[in-house]
Amino acid sequence: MNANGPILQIEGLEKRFGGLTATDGVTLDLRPGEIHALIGPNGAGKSTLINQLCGELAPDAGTIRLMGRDVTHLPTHARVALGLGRTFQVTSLLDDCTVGESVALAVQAHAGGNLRLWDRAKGRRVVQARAEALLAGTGLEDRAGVPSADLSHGERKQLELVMALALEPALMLLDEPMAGLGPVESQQMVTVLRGLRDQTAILLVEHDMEAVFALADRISVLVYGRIIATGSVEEIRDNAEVREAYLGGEDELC
Amino acid sequence: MRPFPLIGALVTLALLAVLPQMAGALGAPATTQIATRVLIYGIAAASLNFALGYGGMVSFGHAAFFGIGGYVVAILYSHWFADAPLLGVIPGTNQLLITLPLAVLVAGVFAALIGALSLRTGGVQFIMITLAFAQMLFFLFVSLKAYGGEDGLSIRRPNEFFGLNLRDRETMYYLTLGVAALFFAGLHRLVNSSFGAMIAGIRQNERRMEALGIATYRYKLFAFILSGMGVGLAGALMANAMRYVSPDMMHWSRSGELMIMVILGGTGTLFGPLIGAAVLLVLETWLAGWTENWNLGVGIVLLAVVMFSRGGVSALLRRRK
Amino acid sequence: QDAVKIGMITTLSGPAGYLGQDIRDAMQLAIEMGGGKLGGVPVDLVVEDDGLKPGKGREIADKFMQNDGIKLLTGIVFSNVANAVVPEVVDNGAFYISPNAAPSTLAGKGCSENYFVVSWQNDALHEPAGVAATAAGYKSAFVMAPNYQAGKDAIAGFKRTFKGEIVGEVYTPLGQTDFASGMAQIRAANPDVVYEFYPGGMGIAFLKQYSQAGFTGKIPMVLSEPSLDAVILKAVGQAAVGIEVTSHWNRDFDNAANKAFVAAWDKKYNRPITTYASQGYDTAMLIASALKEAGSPDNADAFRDALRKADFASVRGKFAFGQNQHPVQDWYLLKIEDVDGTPTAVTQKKILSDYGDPYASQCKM
Amino acid sequence: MILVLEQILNGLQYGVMLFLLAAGLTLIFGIMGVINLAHGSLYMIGAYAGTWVAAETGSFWLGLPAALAVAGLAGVIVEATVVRRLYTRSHLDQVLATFALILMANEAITLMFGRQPVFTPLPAAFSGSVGLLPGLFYPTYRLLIIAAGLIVAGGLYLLINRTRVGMLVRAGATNREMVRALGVDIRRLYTLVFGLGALLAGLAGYMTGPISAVQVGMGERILLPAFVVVVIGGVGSIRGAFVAGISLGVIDTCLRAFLPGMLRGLMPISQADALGLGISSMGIYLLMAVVLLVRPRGLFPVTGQGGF
Amino acid sequence: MLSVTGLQAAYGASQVLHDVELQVKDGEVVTLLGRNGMGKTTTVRSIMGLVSPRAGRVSFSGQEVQGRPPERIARLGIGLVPEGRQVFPSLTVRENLVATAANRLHRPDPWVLETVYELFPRLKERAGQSAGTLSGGEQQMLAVGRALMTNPRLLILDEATEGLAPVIRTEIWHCIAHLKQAGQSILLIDKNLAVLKRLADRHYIIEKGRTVWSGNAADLERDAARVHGYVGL
Ligand SMILES: Nc1ncnc2c1ncn2[C@@H]1O[C@H](COP(=O)(O)OP(=O)(O)OP(=O)(O)O)[C@@H](O)[C@H]1O
Ligand SMILES: Nc1ncnc2c1ncn2[C@@H]1O[C@H](COP(=O)(O)OP(=O)(O)OP(=O)(O)O)[C@@H](O)[C@H]1O
Ligand SMILES: [Mg+2]
Ligand SMILES: [Mg+2]
Repeated sequence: MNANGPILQIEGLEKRFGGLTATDGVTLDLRPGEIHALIGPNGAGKSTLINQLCGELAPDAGTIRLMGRDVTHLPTHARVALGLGRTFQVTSLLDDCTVGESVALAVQAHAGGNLRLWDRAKGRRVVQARAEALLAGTGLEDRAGVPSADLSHGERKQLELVMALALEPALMLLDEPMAGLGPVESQQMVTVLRGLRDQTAILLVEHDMEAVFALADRISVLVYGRIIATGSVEEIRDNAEVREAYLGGEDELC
Repeated sequence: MRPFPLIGALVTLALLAVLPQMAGALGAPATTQIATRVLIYGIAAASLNFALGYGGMVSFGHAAFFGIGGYVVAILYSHWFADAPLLGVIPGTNQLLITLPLAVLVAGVFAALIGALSLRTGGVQFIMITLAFAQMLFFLFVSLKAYGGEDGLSIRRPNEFFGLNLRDRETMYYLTLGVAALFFAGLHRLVNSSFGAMIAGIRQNERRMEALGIATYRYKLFAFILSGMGVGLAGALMANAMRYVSPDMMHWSRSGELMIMVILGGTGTLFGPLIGAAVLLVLETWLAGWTENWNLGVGIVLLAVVMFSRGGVSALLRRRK
Repeated sequence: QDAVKIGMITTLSGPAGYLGQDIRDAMQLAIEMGGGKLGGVPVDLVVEDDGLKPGKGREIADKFMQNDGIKLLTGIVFSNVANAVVPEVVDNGAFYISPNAAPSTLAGKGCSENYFVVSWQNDALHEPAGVAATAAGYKSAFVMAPNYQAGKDAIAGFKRTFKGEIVGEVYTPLGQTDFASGMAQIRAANPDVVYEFYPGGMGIAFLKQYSQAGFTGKIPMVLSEPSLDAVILKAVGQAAVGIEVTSHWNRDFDNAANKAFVAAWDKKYNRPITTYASQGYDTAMLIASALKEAGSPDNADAFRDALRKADFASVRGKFAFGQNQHPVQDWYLLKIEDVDGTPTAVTQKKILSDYGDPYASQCKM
Repeated sequence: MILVLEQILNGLQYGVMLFLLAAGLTLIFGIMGVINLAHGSLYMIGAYAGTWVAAETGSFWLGLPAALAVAGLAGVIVEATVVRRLYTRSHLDQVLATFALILMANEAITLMFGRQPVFTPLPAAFSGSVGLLPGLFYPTYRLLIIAAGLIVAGGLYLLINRTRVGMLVRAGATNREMVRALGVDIRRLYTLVFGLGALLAGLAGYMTGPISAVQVGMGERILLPAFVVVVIGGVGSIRGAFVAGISLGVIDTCLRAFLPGMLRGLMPISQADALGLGISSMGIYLLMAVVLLVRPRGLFPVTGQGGF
Repeated sequence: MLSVTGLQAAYGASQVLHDVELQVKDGEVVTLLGRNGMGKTTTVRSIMGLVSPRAGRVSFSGQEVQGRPPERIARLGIGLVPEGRQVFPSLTVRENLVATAANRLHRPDPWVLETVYELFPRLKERAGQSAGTLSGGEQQMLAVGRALMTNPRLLILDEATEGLAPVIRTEIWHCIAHLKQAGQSILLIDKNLAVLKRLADRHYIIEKGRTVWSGNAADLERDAARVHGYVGL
């Protein structure tokens, strides 16, 4: 693999649900370390695209390459092994586990040795230490003993991200990480994501434009399953088509 | 996962160790056999619980492995007794050290086959497809006239094990107790192992675990096989304790019974299933000796346990403390 | 004198519960008629339900023998329970006297000197039907049974003695009670006679559907006793008229013992009297004869010798044990006739005398 | 040819019976999220109640409303006293509780009616056979069962898919709390649905009375095939239960009737019989396994269903 | 119309609400602000009877409703758009809308299917699709439409604009402004303070389960520093 080659390459991806083309010939790439925002109206096919990238949905046509490897037909876990991490739009957590246990489990999943039948999972020092390190400094630090099911909406979002980060992914697919976060938490999240820039590339789906404009290196706009524009923050902000289809008036309520 | 209640387990073990003497002193020597049966069912139920409570795989077909474990012992015995090798090549045997591991192994093979197919489904469909495979095996054994069909197969002499007389009910009890102690220690390690942690995660949210890079199907299958092997072990012990096997061992209502024991005792707990087995068997024995409408009593007690406790008898016990 | 305890393991719950109930009630009746005694010895009948589970039966047997020190057991209805219980009982030196179940595994090489059967041997139960069908001159037969061991044994038994041609052989899944598909096959095969083995509720369903299909009175049936016992007959009613049944006992048998038994039963219980009940009663009478002689099963040798003699007045008339301690007895042909509006089994004639079973010769004692 | 037609009719009748039971199960099990093992007991209760009334009054037709009423009422009582508290509990708790109900129902029936099987008389008008085609005579009563089943199927389909009650029931299956927060008294609704399911079971139980025996334990025997139908059809789908019930009935009947004969053409008779027998007694399970392996969620999966 | 005083609530052993005070008058738009996990959603759930309050009073339309089952509270005229949408996944869009529709208060111009479709044309396009397969934003619209179809006196929106595209968000704000003009009382939970400031009549701030601040837009300006401390901005 070429060190500077794209980390993710999507070519001519298509997905149809009955008569509806949810993904319509999407071609897109992500460079290492880049934060690439994917925006678009509701129902444009963003989550559908993410689901195809991570292997939960099989595309009808097109190819997906991860670090140069064709992964179009690989199952989710195999893609994760290649360095893919994700969060879910509707949070998807381990409800009986505490925050600490959840993170430790994610760390362990990444660390391997998962088929050991005769050790003590809780006794794996390296795993526990890394889990603690991951939690340190996040808003969840003092919630480590709380069962995931008892978290508030915003906290669940944060936990999702921490679990994804535990995999040390080379590419992260984030589906609306800011949704449900308050202004303060949103700010924190922006800072966290910015800090990740060197470690991983990010495909960010988000409706919070403030965050998108603050973070994105490039933005692609998806409308009716099709990419109508890709460019820098300024280019997109000034794109008339995008404004009309997505951004609307500068101010939300005049 | 709570810490291993080591002291409690040791005390229980000590009590169990003197049970035959106490039973004799109290004039109820048959208690020893009931206890043997409780331990065997406890192993089976705890093993099912590994798939069901820890792994979230609600199998309604585990009696199949119970029956297979039993039939391995019985079939090997019958070939040894008749001095006619199985299929003309495999010699029969009555050595416990061979039959027990072999029963576990064969149960594992069947679990692998059934699991590999069944795990393609989930939820209620999984319950029903495991039931379906178990029923097919049930009908297979019902129609195997060579091995007694519906009427089953008697084992006039139990297996040999270091010159011990397993016909003797106390010897059989201690053997079972030993196996059970090892089994539960092993199970405890297993559920707290790295693999156990993965299985617990998969139970809670398979999609999430897949996104963490875990090939969940393989893990579930492996857990299902381990669980089937444990039940096979119990079946093999039962064949020796009862000196008899029949397709009844793999009837769907036996699967149901194992499940009831698990739920009654507490799903996802280490000793819950053992407690459940004890409660159910003792309750049945006690009520049946008391009234011929004992099923009514069993029904009422079971219903009361579900209605008034969450997490079965072991949850009730815990709350007491 | 202490009462001799008799342990009874039988099936009381589930669809087959009425079989165990009849056996138990008949034994209790016999004890009551003896004033709480059998053969002059006070007895205490302890009954437990095995729920048709072999494991449960074994558990009860253990409890009876070890906790209660019971030396004499009886009561089992089904072969699989018997297979699990009987070896354990006899290996412990206790006696087992069967009022019903008699699997072949325990009749031949697996026989035991402490194991007696009062009813019949499984195979011998069905052979008389074949004999009767042949004697009636039927040339072709259609046979049907549930798909399990007892069903296959029944068909095998019939086929062994039936000399005509089998034009159809159908096995249905155990427990199924819709026989429409079989009926269609019977219609297509158009046999001289139909033989089926469906005990209990299945039998009721079969005969009802047989009549609904329009076969009653057109295609005759020859059955063995379990497929048309008194309970089935009562439920099926007119639809059973004309059917022939082979049995070793019938309500109308003309001997003193039977008359006393029937009268006492009718007085006490408000329900039909089945062969199972007659077997239970005979079991009690056999025990009575042995107790009278030996006093208690504790005197094992004397008790066993007394049992072997079978010196009691059987409701069947004649009764004796063969080499393997299974009965050697006469078989009769009954016919269901409409007696004053009530379908009743009426004894026609004896078809087999001193009939034993094929396993006796394999039994070495 | 006639034989084939007759067997298909037989299959249809068996299938309709399965459907009547499966419909209630799938309503309760799929839509309300409750695994009700005691459904077979409601079937038995309906059969006993109807049979008793029919025997007392001598009229088959008076037994029918009695069967429906008693089974429905039993359903309502069971829901209000036991099942209602289990909606929020795990399926395993439901299994245990309804299993307990089976034990209790069986014993209660034994105490009330004794152990002897009882029998429902046929209505006089339906006791014979009719000629459908030259050479094809078919019991009228079985035709009645088929007709009753088809009518119930149609009615249920409309109820669930075309009415607001149906929508609410389905909505409540996935999110009870939200339905309540929108102002619907879902508890009463569920009690009614449970009662309806029970009533259908009672209908099935009473209808089988005249062709088979009414006895303790009759419920458990039919429970498994009914569950098989529910699962093959797709949990929660009335349409699925109908299609699966009918196809299972027909396929099962025809397999049993014709498979041994067909196999005899291919191999020695004894082998053919053994194989044919084996396959046909495993029949419904084999079918279910095959269907689930090809379509893991059944023939008509209900979308958005939470699963186990 | 709605008045909450001294409300306390807990999940099991952990108390989440300690002392919540809140009032919504007829025709008012009121917001509930606070950072993540402070108890906003729990407050709403307690009002609706989905969580039973430990102490305190909730009265609606002059009736005390605490401790009543949720359906009876809802029937008095509260329409809820819950956090996380919670549409009925196995029903179609149309069925979601009509299943619980009602006009219990006999409004002269009630919300009906057509008017909701007018408000969200996207829903009309998807009318026959099962709601579980809708995109996140479509589900959100559906949840709002569903609540409107019950024609409530008080509409409660818990993060109703979460996950919506800016254009749609704007639309929803317009819609809320429109509803407000029509005299609809609304209790709003949202993080978009800039809009709320202009839209709402009064604001409440919850901090760790207590109402710690309340006031109107002018108060908000005045106490900017304190408010900032509570909600961050
Ligand atoms: N399984 C499915 N069957 C039918 N249609 C589907 C399915 N999944 C998604 N869709 C449709 O595909 C379109 C794209 O959905 P998707 O969830 O990808 O949108 P999105 O861009 O993520 O929107 P949002 O920003 O609102 O989350 C939507 O119109 C949705 O209704
Ligand atoms: N079902 C539950 N069980 C236990 N604790 C819960 C539960 N739901 C919420 N909590 C806890 O109650 C507190 C308040 O939660 P709530 O959802 O009301 O907050 P919120 O203000 O709505 O937050 P957000 O803005 O993140 O939605 C949180 O600390 C949360 O962890
Ligand atoms: Mg989306
Ligand atoms: Mg909230």
